[in-house]
This record gives sequence, C-alpha cells and structure tokens, in this order.
Amino acid sequence: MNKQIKLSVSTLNVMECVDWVMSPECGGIDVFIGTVRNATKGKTVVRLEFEAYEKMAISELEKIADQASIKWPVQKMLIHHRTGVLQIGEIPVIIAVAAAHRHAAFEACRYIIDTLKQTVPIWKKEIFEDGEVWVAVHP
Amino acid sequence: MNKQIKLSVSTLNVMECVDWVMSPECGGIDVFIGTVRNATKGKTVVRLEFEAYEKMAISELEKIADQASIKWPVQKMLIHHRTGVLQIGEIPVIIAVAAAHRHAAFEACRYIIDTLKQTVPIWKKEIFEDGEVWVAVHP
Amino acid sequence: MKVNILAFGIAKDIFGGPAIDVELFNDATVFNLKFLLEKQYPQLKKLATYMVAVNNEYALDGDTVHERDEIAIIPPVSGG
Amino acid sequence: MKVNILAFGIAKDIFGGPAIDVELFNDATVFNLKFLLEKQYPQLKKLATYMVAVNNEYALDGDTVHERDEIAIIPPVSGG
Repeated sequence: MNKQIKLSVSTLNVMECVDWVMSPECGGIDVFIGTVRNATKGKTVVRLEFEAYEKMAISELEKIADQASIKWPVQKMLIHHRTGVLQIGEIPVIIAVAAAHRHAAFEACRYIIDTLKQTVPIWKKEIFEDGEVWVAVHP
Repeated sequence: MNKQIKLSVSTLNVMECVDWVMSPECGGIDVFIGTVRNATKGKTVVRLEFEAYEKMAISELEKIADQASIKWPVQKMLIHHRTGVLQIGEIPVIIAVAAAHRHAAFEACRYIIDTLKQTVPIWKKEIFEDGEVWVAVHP
Repeated sequence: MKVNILAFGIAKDIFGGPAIDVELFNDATVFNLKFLLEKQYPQLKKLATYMVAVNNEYALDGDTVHERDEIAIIPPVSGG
Repeated sequence: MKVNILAFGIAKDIFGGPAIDVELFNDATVFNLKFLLEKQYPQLKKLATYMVAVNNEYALDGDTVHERDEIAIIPPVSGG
C-alpha cells in the first residue's frame, strides 16, 4: 500500500491527486472532495480558517490510512488537507483511493473522511460578517 | 436536482466533471473514476472497446440519476461514459455527485455505478494479444 | 409482419451483423420473438441471459411487439 | 516540575495564546493536569469535551506526564 499524506497552505489540486493514485493495476478510484459552503444553518459564511496541530495531524492521518489498508484491499491512498484561510468554494480536503475493485475504494474513502472528522487535530473557524466561531461538530 | 449525462467517444475529463458539480451550496463531492486495468484474471489486456445502445443507455442513465435523487438529498449529479476504443489507463466512466452532506454523495455515487453496471446497455470487449471477448460480468 | 431487430455486443456476433429482419405473426409477444430467434440462432441460448428492449425500454416476455417498434437484443451488459 | 502546554482552536482563545506553562508535581497524571487547568481556566469546562495529547498521541486520564513531554490541549476537532 502506497500512501501520500499532506497538509498544505496553498490550493489543493484535484487533478494532481487523481493522477497520483491512478495506476494500470487499479480498476476503480473513489475521490472525496470537501468544499467550503457559503452558509451554515442559514447564516452567510465569509471565509474559513483551518488550524492544524501539524505533526500530530499527520501522524493521525497516517494511522487512518494504515487502518483502512488493513480493512480493505486498496492500492493507493492520498489525503491532502488545507490549512490557513479558505474562501467560499475552495477545497479543504481531498481524499483519493485506488483499488482493484470499486467497493474497497468506496469503503476506504468513506472510512477515511469519517474518521478524519473524528480524530485528526484540525480545527475550522467560520468567519461570519458579524463574528466568528470555532466549529465543534463532534463534541 | 441538476444532472448531466453524456456518452462520449473522446477522452473523459475529470476536472471538467468536478468543476461542473461543484457549487457553493455543497459541502461534499464524491467522484468515482473507472480505469482500464492492464490485466483480467492474470491475462494482459491490450485495449478495450465499449459499445453502447446510445439512446437507451442515456435513458437508463437518466432513470438511475432520478432514482438516486429520490433516495438521497443530492444537488448535482454527473455521469460521463466513454464509447469506442480505450487504451490501458484511460477512463471508461466518471460519476460525480455533489450534496450538502457527504453521506448522500457517497451513497448516491455508489448506487449509480452499481446500478449502471447492471442495467445500462453498454458492452465492453476486452482485446488480448491472442483474441478478444465480450465481457459478461452480470449474467 | 416484419420486424427489425437491433443487436449489440455478443448478439451482434451471433447474428453476424448489427440488425436482422424477422417475420413474426401479428400480436406476437416478446416470448414468441425469443423462441423464434433461439431457433434461428441457437447460440443465443448459450448466453447466461439476455433481455429484449422495445422502444428503448426493457420488455417482459408477455409484452406484445408491433411492426414499427424499435426492438433490440440486450446481452449481459458490462459498462462502467 | 514545569510543563509547557500547547493550545489549539478554541483552547487557544481560552488560554489567551498558543501555549502556557503550568507548575505540576512530579508523576502528575493527565487527570491532575486537566483538574489544574480547569481551575485556572474555568471556560475549559464549558467545552463539550476536550482531549489531552502527550507526544502527539491521545492520552488517557491515568497517563503520567513528564517534564519534557510535548503536551497539547485538543478541543473537539472539525477538520475535513
């Protein structure tokens, strides 16, 4: 199993991620792309800021990828996550998984994003016109 | 629900598909990308040929997308499928689904590819060095 | 009545071309059509299964076919 | 012993900065540390939950902390 895990302050590149996981041994690739929504509970979001505890975030992401590769027969896995300021429509996260069979790719990709949102030390702050708030989705 | 369904004799473009489904109301996009594997049951594949009963294929794909949009709250769905000759590594199919919440995107995307493989009148011929065969995965 | 049958995938190989004409009695059903085709093209029976589409919709054995219907033989699909 | 505590997200706001120093007795546990911090920064208790990481691993309440450990307060995460 071949993995690439990265935190980045600059724009994530979907095509670069897809190209990295694509290989002639794989039959299916599943890609999850998060995007910054323009509203939360009806309130207009101006921009987002992501903060990461970088060393630990990388190490938790590595664990998640390793777990996924134990659970499902996957060939390549990529996780790129943004940090810093993101405008509406920008991409906070890209997860790409290539496998010989599509079910493994789907399952692993979903496992990675679900687990990432529970365990990886990255925090999102939503900036509204009249204030800002640290998001706490998983209390 | 906004959908785009296309059969194409030319190379499918992942970025174009992702860009089409991306919108500021969506929080998650799931993309499935099929790729041509270089071997089937250990036998080297030289190239593939896809044949479609085009009018019916489009109509069956429309039905699948409509079903998916009844089952899950999705915002945009795209299905592009190749026809004609494909070399190893080329992309026979791209499915992209955007939704406010990721679970709907994952479920709908997986439903579409699973159902496509069962009901849509498209046929794949594998060309080996010493012969060729129409694939019949779902008897 | 004479009906035109489109063939795809392996059915095209079995029929030796992308379409054939067959002579059917009026009010014939999909079942009648399949019976006739399997007599003329015994290799059809070797397929694990195949469907008949009438006017771009999967048809049931009991459905009636009409002279101007667009009829197609749909061997097991393998898209994706 | 003096330990340095890193803070992220809302914990940074609560501590008023990205790191604080606290004075702890030797062989103190994560539980002792949390107790002390919650006394000094009562707002911590208003978080639905928070974790402590020691040397980049989530720690349990019973784990011992040492002088040179890298300790961090991990409020509810919201990546992705």
